[in-house]
Amino acid sequence: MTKRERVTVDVTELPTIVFGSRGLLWWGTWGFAVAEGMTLFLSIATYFYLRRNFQTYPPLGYPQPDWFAPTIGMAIFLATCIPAYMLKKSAVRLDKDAATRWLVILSVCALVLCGVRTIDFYALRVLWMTSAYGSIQWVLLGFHGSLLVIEAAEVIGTAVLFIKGPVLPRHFPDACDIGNYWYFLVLSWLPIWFIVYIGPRIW
Amino acid sequence: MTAPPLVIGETVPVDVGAEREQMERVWGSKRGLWGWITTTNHKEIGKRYITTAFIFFLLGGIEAAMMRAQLSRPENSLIGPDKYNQIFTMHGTTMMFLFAVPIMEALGLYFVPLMVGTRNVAFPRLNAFGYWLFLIGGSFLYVQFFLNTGPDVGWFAYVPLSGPAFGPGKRADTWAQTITFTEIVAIVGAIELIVTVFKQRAVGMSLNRIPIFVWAMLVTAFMIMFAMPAVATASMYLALDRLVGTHFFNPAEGGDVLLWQHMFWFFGHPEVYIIFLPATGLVSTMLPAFTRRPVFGYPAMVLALISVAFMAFGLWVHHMFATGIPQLAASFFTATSTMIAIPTGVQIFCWLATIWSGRPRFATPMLFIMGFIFLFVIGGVTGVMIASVPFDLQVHDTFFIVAHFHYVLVGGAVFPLFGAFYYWFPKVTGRMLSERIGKWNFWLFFIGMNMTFFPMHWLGFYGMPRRVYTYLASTGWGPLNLLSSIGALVIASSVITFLVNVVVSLRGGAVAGDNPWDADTLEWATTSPPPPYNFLHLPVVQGRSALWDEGDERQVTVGTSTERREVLLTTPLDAQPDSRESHPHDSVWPLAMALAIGVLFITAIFTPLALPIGGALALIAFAGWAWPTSQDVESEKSDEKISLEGA
Amino acid sequence: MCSRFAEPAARAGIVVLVVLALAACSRERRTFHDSPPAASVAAESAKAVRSDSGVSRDGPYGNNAWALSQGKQLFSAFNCVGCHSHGGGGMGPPLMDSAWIYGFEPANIYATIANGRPNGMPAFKSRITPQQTWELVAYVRSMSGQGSKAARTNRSDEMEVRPAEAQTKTEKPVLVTPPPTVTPPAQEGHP
Amino acid sequence: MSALCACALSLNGCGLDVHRTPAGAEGQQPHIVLQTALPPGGTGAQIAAAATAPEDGQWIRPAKDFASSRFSGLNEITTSNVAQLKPAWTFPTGVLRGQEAAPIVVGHMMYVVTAYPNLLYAFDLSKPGASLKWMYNPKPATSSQGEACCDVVNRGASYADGKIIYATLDNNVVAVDAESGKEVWRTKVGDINKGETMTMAPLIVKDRVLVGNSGGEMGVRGWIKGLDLKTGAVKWTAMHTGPDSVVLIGPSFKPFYKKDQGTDLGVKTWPGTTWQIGGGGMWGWISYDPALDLIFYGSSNPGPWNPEQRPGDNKWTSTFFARRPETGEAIWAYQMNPHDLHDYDGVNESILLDIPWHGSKRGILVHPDRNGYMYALDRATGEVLYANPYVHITSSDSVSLKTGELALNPTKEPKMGKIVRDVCPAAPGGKDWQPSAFSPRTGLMYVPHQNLCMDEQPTAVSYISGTPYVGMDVRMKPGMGGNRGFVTAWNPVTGKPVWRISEPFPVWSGALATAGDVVFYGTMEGWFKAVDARTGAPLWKYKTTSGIIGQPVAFRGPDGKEYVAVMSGVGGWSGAIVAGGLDPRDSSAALGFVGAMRDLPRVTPKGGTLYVFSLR
Repeated sequence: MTKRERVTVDVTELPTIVFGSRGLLWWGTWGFAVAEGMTLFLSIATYFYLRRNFQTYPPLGYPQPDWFAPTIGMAIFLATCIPAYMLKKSAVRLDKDAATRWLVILSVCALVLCGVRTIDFYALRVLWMTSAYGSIQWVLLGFHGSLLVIEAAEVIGTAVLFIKGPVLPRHFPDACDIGNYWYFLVLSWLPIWFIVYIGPRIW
Repeated sequence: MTAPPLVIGETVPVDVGAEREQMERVWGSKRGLWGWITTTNHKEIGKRYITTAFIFFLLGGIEAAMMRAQLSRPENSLIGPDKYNQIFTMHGTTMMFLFAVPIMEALGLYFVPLMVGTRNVAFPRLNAFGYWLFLIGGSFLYVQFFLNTGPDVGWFAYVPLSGPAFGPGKRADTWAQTITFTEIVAIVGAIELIVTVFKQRAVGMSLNRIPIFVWAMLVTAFMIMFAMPAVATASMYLALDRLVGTHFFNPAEGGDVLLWQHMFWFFGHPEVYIIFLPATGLVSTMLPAFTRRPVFGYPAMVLALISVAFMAFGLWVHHMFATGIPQLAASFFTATSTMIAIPTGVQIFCWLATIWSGRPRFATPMLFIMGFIFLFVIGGVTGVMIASVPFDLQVHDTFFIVAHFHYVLVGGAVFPLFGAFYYWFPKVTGRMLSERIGKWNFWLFFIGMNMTFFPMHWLGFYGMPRRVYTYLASTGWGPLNLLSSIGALVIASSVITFLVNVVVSLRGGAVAGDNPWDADTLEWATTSPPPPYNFLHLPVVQGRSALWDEGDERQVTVGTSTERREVLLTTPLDAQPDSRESHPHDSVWPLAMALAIGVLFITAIFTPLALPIGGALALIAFAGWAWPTSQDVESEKSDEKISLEGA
Repeated sequence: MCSRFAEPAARAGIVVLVVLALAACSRERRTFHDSPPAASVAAESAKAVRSDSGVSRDGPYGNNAWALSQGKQLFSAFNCVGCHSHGGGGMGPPLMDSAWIYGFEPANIYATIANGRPNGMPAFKSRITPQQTWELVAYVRSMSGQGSKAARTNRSDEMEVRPAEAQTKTEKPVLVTPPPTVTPPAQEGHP
Repeated sequence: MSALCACALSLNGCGLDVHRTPAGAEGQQPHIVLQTALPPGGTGAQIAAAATAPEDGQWIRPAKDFASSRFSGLNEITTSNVAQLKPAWTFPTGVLRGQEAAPIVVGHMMYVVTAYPNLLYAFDLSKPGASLKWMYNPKPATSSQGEACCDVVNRGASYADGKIIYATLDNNVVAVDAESGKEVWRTKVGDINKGETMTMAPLIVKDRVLVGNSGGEMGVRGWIKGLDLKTGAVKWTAMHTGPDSVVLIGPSFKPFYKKDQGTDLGVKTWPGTTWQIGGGGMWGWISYDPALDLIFYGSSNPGPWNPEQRPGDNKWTSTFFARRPETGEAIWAYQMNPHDLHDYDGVNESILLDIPWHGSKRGILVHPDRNGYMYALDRATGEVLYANPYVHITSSDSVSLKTGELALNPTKEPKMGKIVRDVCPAAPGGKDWQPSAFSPRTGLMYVPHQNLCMDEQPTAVSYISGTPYVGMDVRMKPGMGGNRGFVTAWNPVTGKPVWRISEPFPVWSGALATAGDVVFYGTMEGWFKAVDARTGAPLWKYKTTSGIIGQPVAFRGPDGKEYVAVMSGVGGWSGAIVAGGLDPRDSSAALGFVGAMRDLPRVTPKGGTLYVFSLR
């Protein structure tokens, strides 16, 4: 520690709350989304890999999955992008009341979607231990379902924090990133919904 | 007491004691056990990580020694077949999942923040959580091993051997859950590294200026993000097959055993490079210090790293040549397997050029680098040989393969790692390792290594299969095996020499000072060992060799808070200052979360109740982790830039 | 720093480890050596009685995963499957259910396999070694959920014809009388 | 949403394998599909003239006559009055296993053989309530129960020469004096320690008692024997595998098709000595044409089921034979299922008919085979006139009339390490043992049969004497349409079905046609049904105490009235789940039949009661 130091940069005036890719959490969120997305991608790859082992899909003796309720669920899922978008907007405005409101709405949506997911499982009309067809159907649903449940816990927890707890400035970028992650959740559901419920009718 | 604010252009006064004290207060951890379990300091955790991984290296080494003891003569009855199965599986699993990948990430988590000139990794609590989970996962494997429930299905756990029908009991479950632990650990580590490298670099350290080790860790982290999910998914399928009766690997019900091999090697081959790339990064970063010149061909090196990373995902099938894949696919994967020698060769020639054009100084780290180049080239050449299908079919599952990948992994990763131990030991502990013992260490290792593994090439040609616990005298494999076992003894003595060196040097080694090797990277710009906040004033970087390019004066930044933990965020490409972000305090919740997840994974082997119980525990830990403490509220108040009603 | 609580903690830890080790031992032990067939059934059964009173009431291998998997292979290799199917029965009675005709204790089942039974069960003692017989006993009992669940498998690498052993309900064994020899009943005429 | 809820409920309600079990069998009503119109005068087919029996009100052999028509000339019970049919008397036999036997009526006596222990009851029909006159117990070895593949059934006795003759499970052929119930002779013809059992009903032709063995699942070697009616001595034995000398193939053997020609095919078409344990028993029905002096029957499946362990044609299993009853000499043979892949035994009945064929009269036999084709063969030569599917078939594509060869579907061939799915018909075939009836009044055959498919997986199996030799895991399931049984009215002239009744369960009972244009059959739920012989319209049904898998017969009582008798008592292969108390969770149980019959225990208990019906 002998070297002379000269100050050439002063960062005092830099903001301490930033949104989007300027903040750390945005990167972390998408980091996890990429890893989880890779897992989903590989599960989907597994689906098509195993598909080759069956002459017909679903295999003979298995009923088609019900598509009606899951498709409605998918529509609800898409619709929840609106509260997620509104949450992001209000968080960027640092509007605590609005953010709280949208967090509560998103919490309700998350709970509803958890319920919808239960129906989705019934709509498969197959159990995981009957054949590889059932196994991959359940895993695709279950894997995305576990992401949904974890995210639901996060949304609800954040909502509780916004209602009850000490809300700190850094919670606004957090809330914003919840919205980002929600987009990932919805986006990743689309291919899964398609190959699980619509796919067996096509291939 | 805060120091008077510095302004641009001012020279920092020599007496910064008060400022140091203040920073120590803000960034330091509590003393005692509580401080130890709650700390989120990347160096504390990195040290632990390295030590824990090294202990696993020793355990794996003991297992290797046991195998060599058993194989030292024909029809030896030292270890029975059942135990032998567990031991070779434990050896492979330990070395790959509990030593090689973690220790590389651990080095990254320790040194990357220092090398890029920041105060901590991006998500310090996640970092602590990662370590605890690693410790729990590794301990779980060994507790199970001592309970006779160690995995016995090989480190790549091929189905159907590892499946529910032929892998009775809980042994393969132990393997599958260990994998689940380690892949989570690896992925969180990778995310921390990526974000740290992209967002927390020192001002002026644009992407084309970061040390090659940091490049290597960045590339590795990306590889982890794409490779680890494959083994995670596969081990999840395996666990589901074993625990709830899914049919992923049951051909009778539409499953497929090759699915396992594809998914495992889609991870498994990149895994080799996940271990090897950081090692090359270590070499490229150490080399300038011992050749007195910047590494030759920086852009070529970086491009080689990146192209290896891409190609690593395109050659997994060469592990599966014996499965009867279509000829066209075999040809393709032969081509890619041969092709990856090109970027690897580029790196080797860059190193040679660096040494050739520099003024080499053969200190112990340099010896290990030279050893690395020699051994890795041998391993690389045999690698190109087995990339060819007919040759591979001949030596598949023989000791030739064992020889090949030990040359690659021991030569390619362990040698640089030992060099790195000698090189960075002074930075971490403040004391130099003994050079005299170090030379013993190196030569014993080098000789032992060749003695152990070179004969295995011949054993492979003679047809000795892997994973047999004994062989008949009439095979004639006895003498070479004995030679190999003696070599293992030499390696063991080398590792003991290293341990002696560590113990001796920790007590009475030469005091290192900030920069004993006169090296060029930023970690040498701070004290040895570094303070909890790493740098009193965050450095500003002028060139690729930060310390060599700065001249007499070091340029620094001011303006990050001294009242609370705060890191400076810069732009991802050019590293221009962008924002200041508050940094979390120490917390016990990462440990609690790791315990909850540990309970979840371990009990999942025995009962589906694990899900609700572990889930509830994890939820509690999650709430504790995220809920702001009074300390958080306090430190946030010191930030006057923003208020809730603001905007 | 922590010597005050280290000792009781260590002691508790040792107890836990010992318990775990015992559980894991009986589940994971693997016995490869074997003695030839036709050892005395009485002596072997006596061993079971000993093990009943001593180590485990599930017989020597009732909690042993390896033995169960071996037993399962033997169950096919010795054509048990032909009569008893995969536990559901056929020519022979089902083995997944709670009903036992000739006794459900390990020693009873050993005797059944070794000596045969009058209603069609052949004697296997000249073909199957005592250890293999015990492995079969363990597997047969596991079919109705007897013995350690942790030692049983969750599926086979075969066509899924029934819930796997680990997913089978644990039945409470009951003794039933063998099918009675028929005596002609009195005629019930309808006018 | 309601569909969703229903789905959820069904998933909750049925547990593990809900998707493989047909829904609500009990609620499903049989329905009739009229396929082609029946000419008012009938199809023109007639019972082979020489093989008919004059209607004397008796029923002295299970199939009524040598042509196996199961046609009763009694016409008191008609389509218009059958609805008044009531039980006249019943008799619980005390044996609660599958009752497949036909009651035998000789004069004023009725004789009934039960399942193991093969009791023989004799009733005096002239006494009020048909009192039990005597009971004969052959005391078969108890261990024989463990050797019978598919329940311990017995298919009945035959009467000749003052004796009631039948086979016991432990391979004894017994002759009992019809008056006194005393054993006249007893001949042991097989060995249970080799897995042999006997379940078939003997056919008595002239002074020969023709019997065969069961045990295709136990690695037996199949045979048919001719015993002396007077003494029980074995006069000839024809093996179904082995060299020509023991198959009784001699110079007069003239198979119609090239594929069945050659010497010692019973050895050459097997690997090594596996023909010695190659199955090919004979446990079904024999017909006899006095005009040609030929008996006709089929041999059973080769063993083991796993076809990879016996490459080759596996002659003479699953083969139709014509032999001389006196000497056993083979006259012609036609192998329906060379290298049988799916347990397609050839033992089903053949009905001897004379039909108009391309403008002239042709003497044929009609044989509904397990493989799903209805074969019409020329009785004299063995030429296939047609072979048309009577159920949904996926295991093969067609039968060549030119070469007689069965064109197999290669995707349904069992291979080790593979599972073959959706093989139709399943192992019990399009039709199993349950015999059809023929009415000369309509010219139609009434075929009770099943509609099942299966998944199968071969496994390596080694031969252990006296234990099963199967090597196949099987899981059966309902076939196309979801119902598991049919009664099909078949036009033997055109080779087409006329009408078809769907039943939820396999129709495992025999059929009976009467001159009152009523067809009787029983169902596994326990209904005894009468339908219109021309249209299949349901006329009457009666619920017995257990599922019916027996053979209904009609006779004239000493009081001159027409009676219809049938045994009720579920069992057999299809009913083994109830008779053997098998576990419905294992769909491979009973060689895979349990997979398709899980709901049967909810529908019927065990039973063993003789029912006799009459108008009153």
